[in-house]
Parts: sequence; C-alpha cells; structure tokens
Amino acid sequence: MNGWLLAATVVLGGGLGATLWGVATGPLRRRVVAQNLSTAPACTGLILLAQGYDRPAYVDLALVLALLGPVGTLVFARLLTDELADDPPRARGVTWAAAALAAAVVLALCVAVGPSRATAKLLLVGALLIGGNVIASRALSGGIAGVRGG
Amino acid sequence: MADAVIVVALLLVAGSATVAVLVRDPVRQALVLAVLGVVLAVLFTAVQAPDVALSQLAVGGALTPLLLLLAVRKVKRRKGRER
Amino acid sequence: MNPRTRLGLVAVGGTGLAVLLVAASLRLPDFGGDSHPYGDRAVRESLARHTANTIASVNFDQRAFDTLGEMTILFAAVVGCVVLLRQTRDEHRARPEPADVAPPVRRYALIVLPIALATGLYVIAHGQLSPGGGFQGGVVAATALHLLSLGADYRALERIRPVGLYEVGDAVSASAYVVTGLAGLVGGTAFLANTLLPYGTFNTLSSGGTVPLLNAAVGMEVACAVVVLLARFLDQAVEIEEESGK
Amino acid sequence: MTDVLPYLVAVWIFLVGCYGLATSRNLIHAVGCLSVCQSATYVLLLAVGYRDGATAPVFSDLEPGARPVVDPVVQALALTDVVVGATVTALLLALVIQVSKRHGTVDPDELSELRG
Repeated sequence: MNGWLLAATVVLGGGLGATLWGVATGPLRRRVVAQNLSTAPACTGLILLAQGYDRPAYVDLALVLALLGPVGTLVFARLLTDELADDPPRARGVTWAAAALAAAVVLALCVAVGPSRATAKLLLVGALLIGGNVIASRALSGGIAGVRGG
Repeated sequence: MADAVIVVALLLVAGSATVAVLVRDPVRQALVLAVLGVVLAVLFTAVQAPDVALSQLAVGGALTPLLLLLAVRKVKRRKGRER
Repeated sequence: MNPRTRLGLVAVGGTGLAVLLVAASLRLPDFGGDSHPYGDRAVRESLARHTANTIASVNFDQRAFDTLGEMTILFAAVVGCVVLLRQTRDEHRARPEPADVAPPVRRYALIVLPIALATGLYVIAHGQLSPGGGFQGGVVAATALHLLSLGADYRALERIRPVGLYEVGDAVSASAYVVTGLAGLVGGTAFLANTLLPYGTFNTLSSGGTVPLLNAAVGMEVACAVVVLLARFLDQAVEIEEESGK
Repeated sequence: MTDVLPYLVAVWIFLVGCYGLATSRNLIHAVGCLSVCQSATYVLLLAVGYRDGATAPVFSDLEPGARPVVDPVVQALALTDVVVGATVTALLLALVIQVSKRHGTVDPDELSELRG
C-alpha cells in the first residue's frame, strides 16, 4: 500500500476533476481560470507519482509541465484579451490555495527524499510551478491590457 | 494500488475528451483541449510511458491551443469586418 | 443531405462501428498481460548497444528508417503550411503596435525563457539516457522561444527569431539525418545502421553509437519546424491583412 | 473490469471524436475533434503495451533487469505519432484559414452550397 500513490490518486482525481468541471461549464472568465488551475494539481500529482513509482527520472515530466503550463495560460491571456476585457477573471483565493497545496507536497517530498540533487530539482519544480501559476493568474486578471497587436 | 491511478486517469481522459467534443465554440474547445493534453500526460505517466507523456505535455499543453487560437483569431478578424 | 439524414447516417454507422470495436476489444489479451515478445527483444537489443533509454534506441536505432519517414511527414507538413500561409498579392503587412504588458509578466517571461530553452536542450541531449528525446525537446525549446512573444510583444520576438534562418535549419537538420544514415552505407554496412561509432560506456552522454547524432538531428529539425509553423501562423493572425483593409 | 477498461475508453474516445467530426458546424472545431480522435490511438497503443507492476524501460536511474519493464515499441510509435499529429493539425488549420479566405465562411454546410 504505497502512500504516495494514494496521495497522487486523491490529488489527481480531485484537482483535475474539479478543473475539468470548471473548464466545461460557466462563463469564459471561469473557464480560463480553471485551465490555469489545471497545471498545479497535475504537476503535484506527477511529482507524487515519481516518488510512488520510485523513479526519480519522472521528475523531468513535472519540470516541463511547470514550465509549459503557465505558458499555455499566457497564450490564452494574450489572445483572449478582447473577450476577457469586459469581466476580467478574479481568482486570488483559488490560485493561492492551489499554490499552497503544491508547496506543501513539494516540502513533504523534499523531507522524504532527503538532501540530494533530486531535492534541488524538486525545489526548482516547486518554485517554477508556484511562480508560474501566480504570474499566469495575474496576467489573466488584466495583466495584459489593451493588446491590439501581437 | 497502481491500478487505481490508471482507472482515475482513464475516467478523466474519457470525460475531458467528451467535453472537448460537446463544446461547440472553438475558443472554449481550445481551453478543454489544453486540459485534455495535461490529463493525457498524467495517464501516460500512470501507464509507465514518460517519453510519450513528455511529448504530449509539450504538444497538447501549449502548442495545439496556440495554433487553434491563432486560427480562430485570423478567421474572426476576416469575418469581423464583413458585417 | 440535410443535417437530419446526416445525423441518422452517423448514428447507424457509429453503432455498427461501436459494436465491432467493443467485440474486438473484448477479445484482446487482458490489460497488463505478461506476454510482450517484441518488447523483451527490443530491450535486449537496446542494452546490447549500451543505450539506456530503450525507446530512443527503438526510435533511432532499430526503427531508424521509419523515423526517417515520420520526419519527412513532419517536413512536408511544414512546407505545406509555409505555402498555404504565404502573404498573397492582395495582402499587406500592418505593423502591430507594441502591447503593454504588466512588468511582473514581462519579468517572468525574461526569467523563464532561458530556463525553458535550457530544459529543451537538456531533454534533447539526454534523449538516449533519461525520458526525452529529439521530438519532445524540439517542441519544448520551440515553445519556450515563443514565450518572449507572449511575455513581451511580437516585434521583440521577430528581432531574435529570423524565420529564414530557421527554415534553413529545418532543411539542414533533415538532411543531416539522411547524411548520418548514408555514412552507414559508406562505412560498408547498411543505411542508418548503428555500427560505425563505438557504443561507449552505458548510461553516459556518448553511449549508443549513432543514436545521439540522430537524436540531435531530429531535435533540431522539430524545433525549427515548430518555430517556422508558429511564425507563419503568428504572421497570419497578427500582421497580414487584405488590401482593402478587409 | 479493469482488464478491458482501457480498450473501452479508447473506443469511446474514438467514437466521440467521430461524432464531433461529423456533426461539427465550424471547421476549426472539427480539427479539434480530429485531434481527440488521434488521442484515442495513443491510449489504445499504450494500453496494449502495459504490463502489471512493471516500470518504464528507461535505465538512467534503474539497474537493467532489476524490475519488469513495459513494452518500448508501442511507446516509440505513440511518441512520434504525437508530434506528427501536431504538425498535421497545423496543416489542417492552414487549410481552414485558406477556406475562410476564399469562401468567407468556415461552416461546412454553407461551404457545400457554394459551388466552386
């Protein structure tokens, strides 16, 4: 009974299930926020899976997701400014909650893995994920104003 | 225990694929396809295929939505002026 | 063919297909079964050639000729896009005015851009060791390059991304793959055969004979292809407009 | 149940994608449905190659032979398929842009009424 896999199942099932429901229904404003929030539980789940399967090589996946997830959201923020201009998305609370969950899981894993190169990589993934999520939600809520050009 | 992750990921993939098809507006569909890309990457990791998960992340997460949105913007820019 | 009859046709055809597919999948071997003859041989062959990532060995060593085919499909798709999305006579380029981006977003783009590029190149370079390879690393690197256009604005991207260079890079790396294959012929063995270079010590950057070379060629080709694709799409969506302003 | 579920999920995704493709009223939406159909093939391919309790055949952090491994051949097929699928999607979107330029519409029904 691998605790990490159980935690991964809960985080993935709950987090991605909620973001899928968020992206499927409701106004465009909420769907964009839900897409942005789909990166945090997925990245956290990937790190937990890497620990659960005892394969440190899988952390590269979480690293690439932590990098490209916010880029995907920046794409939406940049190209949908006209549609989002009327009611910009407000997602302070949820973004910080997702970031806090990610931080908690990364710290727990660092304790479990112990001081080594893998821990440094885990911390890098955590920092990129939290920074990316916060910046992306900032860009969504009017960070890129008045874009006519590219 | 490993099967639980696979079953959850499979149900998520089936759900997001169905939503991606039922959503008729291309912009909203691009959003759902981005989530579908991430969920597929999680399923591929659960089925022990990290290489495929990595390429799905890069392609499905950022590239396909960007291409879809640029196409929508080009088509909307043309149609916008005719009315 | 009004939508009603078309929906009926889709329903009939779909149900028939569904019945056949479900019947087929019920007769497939159980999920998670233990008989994988090809897999075991591929792993043994990959370990014999000291390639740590068996998938890279299958892609660039045992099935290198098929990967050549897939790479030409990719190249043909990019050429198709370049031809289709060219600026026609009755269109002109309207310079987009610079977008005003919030400082934190601009700082984030400038900080993460080098990290993402380094990760893309790391994924390509360690293709035959850890999970990754030419295909994935190329896409990661190309998408990272466009982070600048998202964070700053399109003109900043155009300054550092001369499209002509990437089109040449696309062609050069595609031919580099073929030339590496021809080197096998010149060396007296088969086309794309992995018998020229020593296999090196296991799990090191230089292990696997020609796998790292083919990996790097495909990585560069995919990166250039995606940059050219996005460049054409961005030009169409952002700059090119019809003559009458339509 | 779980020994046939992945295959059924792959079949379901393929059928849903085909339904979306057939009944779509916007060509860009149809291209999205096509990429959903393609992802069904990845799910089926990788489900065929899975082995219970096995791990990925990537030996950068694993002693060869220490643990059972899944089938790498299907992974190599799915890997290249994902990237080639993306470029084919781009080519299709380029065609849709051309259709919208020449005919002014991306609704397949309106298109079929325009003769030439």
